[in-house]
Amino acid sequence: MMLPDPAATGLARVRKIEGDALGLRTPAFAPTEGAGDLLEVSLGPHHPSTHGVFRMDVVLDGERIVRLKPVFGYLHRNHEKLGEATSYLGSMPYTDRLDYLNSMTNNWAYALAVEKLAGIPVTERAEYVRVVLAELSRLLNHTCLAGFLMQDCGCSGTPLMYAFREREKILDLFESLSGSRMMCNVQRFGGCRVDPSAEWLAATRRLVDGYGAFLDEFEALLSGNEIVMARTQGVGRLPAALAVNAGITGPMLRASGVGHDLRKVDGYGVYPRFNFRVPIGRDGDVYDRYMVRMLEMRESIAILDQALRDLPGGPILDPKAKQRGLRPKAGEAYGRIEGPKGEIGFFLVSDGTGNPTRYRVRAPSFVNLTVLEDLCLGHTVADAVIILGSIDIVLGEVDR
Amino acid sequence: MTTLLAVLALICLAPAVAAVLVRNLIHSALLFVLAWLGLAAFYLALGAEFVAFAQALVYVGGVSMVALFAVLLTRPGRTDLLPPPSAARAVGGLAAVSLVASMLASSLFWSRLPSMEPTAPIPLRRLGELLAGPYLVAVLLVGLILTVALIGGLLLAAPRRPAEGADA
Amino acid sequence: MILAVAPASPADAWLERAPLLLRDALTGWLPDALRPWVSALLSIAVILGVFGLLFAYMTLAERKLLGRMQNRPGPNRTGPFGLLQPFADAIKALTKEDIVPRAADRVLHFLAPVVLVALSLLGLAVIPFGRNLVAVELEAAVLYFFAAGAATELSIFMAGWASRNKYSLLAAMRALAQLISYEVPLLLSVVPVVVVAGSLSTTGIVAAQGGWAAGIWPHWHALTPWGFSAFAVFMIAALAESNRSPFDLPEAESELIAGHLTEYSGFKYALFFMAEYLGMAALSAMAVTLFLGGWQAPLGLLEFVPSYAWFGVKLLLLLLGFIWIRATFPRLRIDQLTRLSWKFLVPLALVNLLNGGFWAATADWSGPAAAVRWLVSALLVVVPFVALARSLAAGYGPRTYRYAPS
Amino acid sequence: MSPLHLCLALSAALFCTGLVAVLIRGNAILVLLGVELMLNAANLNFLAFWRFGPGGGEAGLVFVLFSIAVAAAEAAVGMALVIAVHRHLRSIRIADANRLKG
Repeated sequence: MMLPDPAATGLARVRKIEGDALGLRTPAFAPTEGAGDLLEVSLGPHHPSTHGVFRMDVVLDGERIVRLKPVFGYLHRNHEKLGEATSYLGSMPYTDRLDYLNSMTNNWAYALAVEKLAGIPVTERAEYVRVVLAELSRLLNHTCLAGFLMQDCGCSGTPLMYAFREREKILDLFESLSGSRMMCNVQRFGGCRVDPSAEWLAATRRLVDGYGAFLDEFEALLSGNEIVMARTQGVGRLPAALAVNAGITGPMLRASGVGHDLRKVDGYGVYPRFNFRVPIGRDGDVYDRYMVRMLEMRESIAILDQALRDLPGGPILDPKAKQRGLRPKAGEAYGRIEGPKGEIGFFLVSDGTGNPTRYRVRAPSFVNLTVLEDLCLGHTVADAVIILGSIDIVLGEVDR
Repeated sequence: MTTLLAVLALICLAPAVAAVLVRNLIHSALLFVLAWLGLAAFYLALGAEFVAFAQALVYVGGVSMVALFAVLLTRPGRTDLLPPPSAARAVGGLAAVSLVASMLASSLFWSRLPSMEPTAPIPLRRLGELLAGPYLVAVLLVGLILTVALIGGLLLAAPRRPAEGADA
Repeated sequence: MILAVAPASPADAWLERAPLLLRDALTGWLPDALRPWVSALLSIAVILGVFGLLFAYMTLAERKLLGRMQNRPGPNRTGPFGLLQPFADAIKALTKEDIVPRAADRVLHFLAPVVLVALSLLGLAVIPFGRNLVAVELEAAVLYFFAAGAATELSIFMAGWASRNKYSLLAAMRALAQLISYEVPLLLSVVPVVVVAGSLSTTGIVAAQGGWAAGIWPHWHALTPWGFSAFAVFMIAALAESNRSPFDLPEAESELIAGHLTEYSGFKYALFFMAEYLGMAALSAMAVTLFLGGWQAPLGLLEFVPSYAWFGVKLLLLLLGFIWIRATFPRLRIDQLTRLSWKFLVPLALVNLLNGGFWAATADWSGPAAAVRWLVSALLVVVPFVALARSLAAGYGPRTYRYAPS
Repeated sequence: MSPLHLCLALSAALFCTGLVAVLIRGNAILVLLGVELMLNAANLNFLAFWRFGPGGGEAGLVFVLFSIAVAAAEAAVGMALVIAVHRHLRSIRIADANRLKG
């Protein structure tokens, strides 16, 4: 089943009508009266800056965008239907492949949903390890995003290479823990599959201690750069009301000035035990989205610091917790966490058999992408590229 | 001298004629550029070094760019140009041909002008002195005209956008 | 016993005269009528050879340096330290299939890179690479240089338009807008040099920068307030003219794929690449000539080093600057690009014109008056710069961030 | 043929080419370029008489410089007009722009 084009479906239209009623939608940019012909350009699916196979059908007046239609589904692979045909444990590795940068958080959200559904308690140590892995994943995601965003701004590789240097370090940690760099498949119902060794924890501690210096270096190069500021400030402004209305979550919502963070709101796992802050932006433009992520990384470092300090001993996984052949009682559950890209949630309905009868993913990349046209209208092609970059999508998650 | 000039004259004339005849608007504009470059070479051969470079700079770097920009901004289609009504074309062509004939004839055959010995080229410094001395008023006037033209061009071509304070 | 006597003037040193001696040795046996032609051909061959090699190794240097600045080694497999990489690239480019889109304007598609390379080479003819080392001595050499360079963006337009690709078309429009915008400050920044040096010929301008104030401060134009300002404007405009980052909008790979280069492959692509580097080298060479004293040594003590070596060192430094800038900055947007030119560089260059006139008029001030002269000139640079920069940067700046109340 | 006569002949030919462009091409941009060509032809005459004419002709050379400058201004204004007309009428054919009222 191909995902229908959002502009043609009720979903997108309802949201837009609501937006209009509130006077929120960006007014369609009026082409200059009597100007030359409009130019239709298909940005993608093989465009270098669409972060995967994604297409934007844009109509240009000169270089200004008059209309923009996102087209996706090139990477669709029946994830949700597969989930309904697979056992609960069997779906775990599939979730790795949603947002393939953040298998750790995908795993956790899925595990959370199943644990809710089946009422499985999680061991203390595993809760802490989950926090460590999720925050490492957040560092990795935001670092990559910043690098890609700067590449989209036209830096010839330097920030991206800096970012990838750090990403490699985190991936090395993931690999030594789980055996895989990106598709980690670490979480189990009630705990984690593997227990981090003392050496692994020491290596993580070293990484965390050094990460602040990397962020300082990166920000010294870019955050105050005149060209970066000129390119990103005031571009792709997302008003808070539209953001809430459209269901935007994650750093993108917080950049618009809404202090909504599931780690605080839901307080899932052991997050209430940690001391951290939630940075919010004011203008909701590309620069705010970039800076909010940079500041979030500093908070992640603080969380990691505390989690590594307080990490308790004990089992990582209760051996009595059932993994294979899990048959939860009939019912439904929705597990959600604050992923690096926003609220990632799994909605599961059980009829008492070994497979869920309904398996639904709430993908932050997909929901955040729905406001793309509103953000881009009236801006130039170059702006559309960085606006898309600042939304932070992974096509594996958008298309599922 | 005459041979060189004749060759250059051909190099200059051929693209100009082609420019008028080709259908494609962009080709036409580019051929005009070629003709102007040929003319610059012709000036160089005449010994007017400064004028030749000025010609190249202004026509190739300025006028042609503006023209091409205008072509792109007013793009009616990828290849422009419906042929004009054939009657008009014929009349125009005939008028032009008769003009060519009469002017060539008058300038060449009935010309009483004797061909003088070429005067020495003016050194650049002398040219500067001329421009800063006797022709200073004219230089200033030309500057004024250029400024006025620039502002006028801006006003004419500026899109009348509904005032919305978008970054321009 | 023969004492080693230092030559009376650096111009007589053997190394200094070596290129001319070589030329005379090669052409001396020819009949007089042929000699100027052969020596002209010879200088063309030398320029082609030197700048061809420079191009080859600039690409390597760029890749190596970018690599080092980005924590990676850069090409290091072909030959020792990757030194043969440019030749491997050349072979690859030559043997690749030349793909022309069916809808393309074949003639223009072919002509664009050829015209571009030819025009990029033309400018080099009037650069004095050393004492008495200039291929063509022209009275209006500076004008010639810019007339020859004016058409480079024209061929980018041709390439973009002929490709029949929408990205290329956008690139063509950007190239035209960029050229129209940056030709003006480029030329305006040169005018004060011409006014002060009182010459349009490149050798004359270099000669005007000879000598040292107080024995240590070279009379280079870049080392005066007005000259520094003009040099800065010239280099920024030169970056834009040669389509280098942060002004590489026509080929912006993150927006327009490769812009006008999208539909080029193989040797034609290599020609574009070559033209970019040749254009960059030509503009840098002109900057050295106009502002950095050309082939003059920075200190009297160092005059034993031949003049062409000094020229080469300065040229390479400027080219390395181009690479460094590329590794550092993001790209501007097209409206910001044109705004930078019209609202910042052009007014700055116009004020600088006045400044240059003032400097030329006060050439005979000495003693305390000289200090006043420097002060006035410096003020004429700093005040407009601050005012213009402020208006240009209005509306954006660093921000402070709040945290959600918990 | 003497150099002077060659110059004059070329000038006449260029002038007529420009005229033909103005007369038979309906496109406003080409019309403007044709006018530029005619200006060039006039310039060529000035230069020819400066070089081969009866003496005292520095003025001819200087006049060409002014002429080139004015031609640049003319091109800028002309193209701006073309763009303005195109905005109004969505056409750059001279035949369509035959009213004073927009």
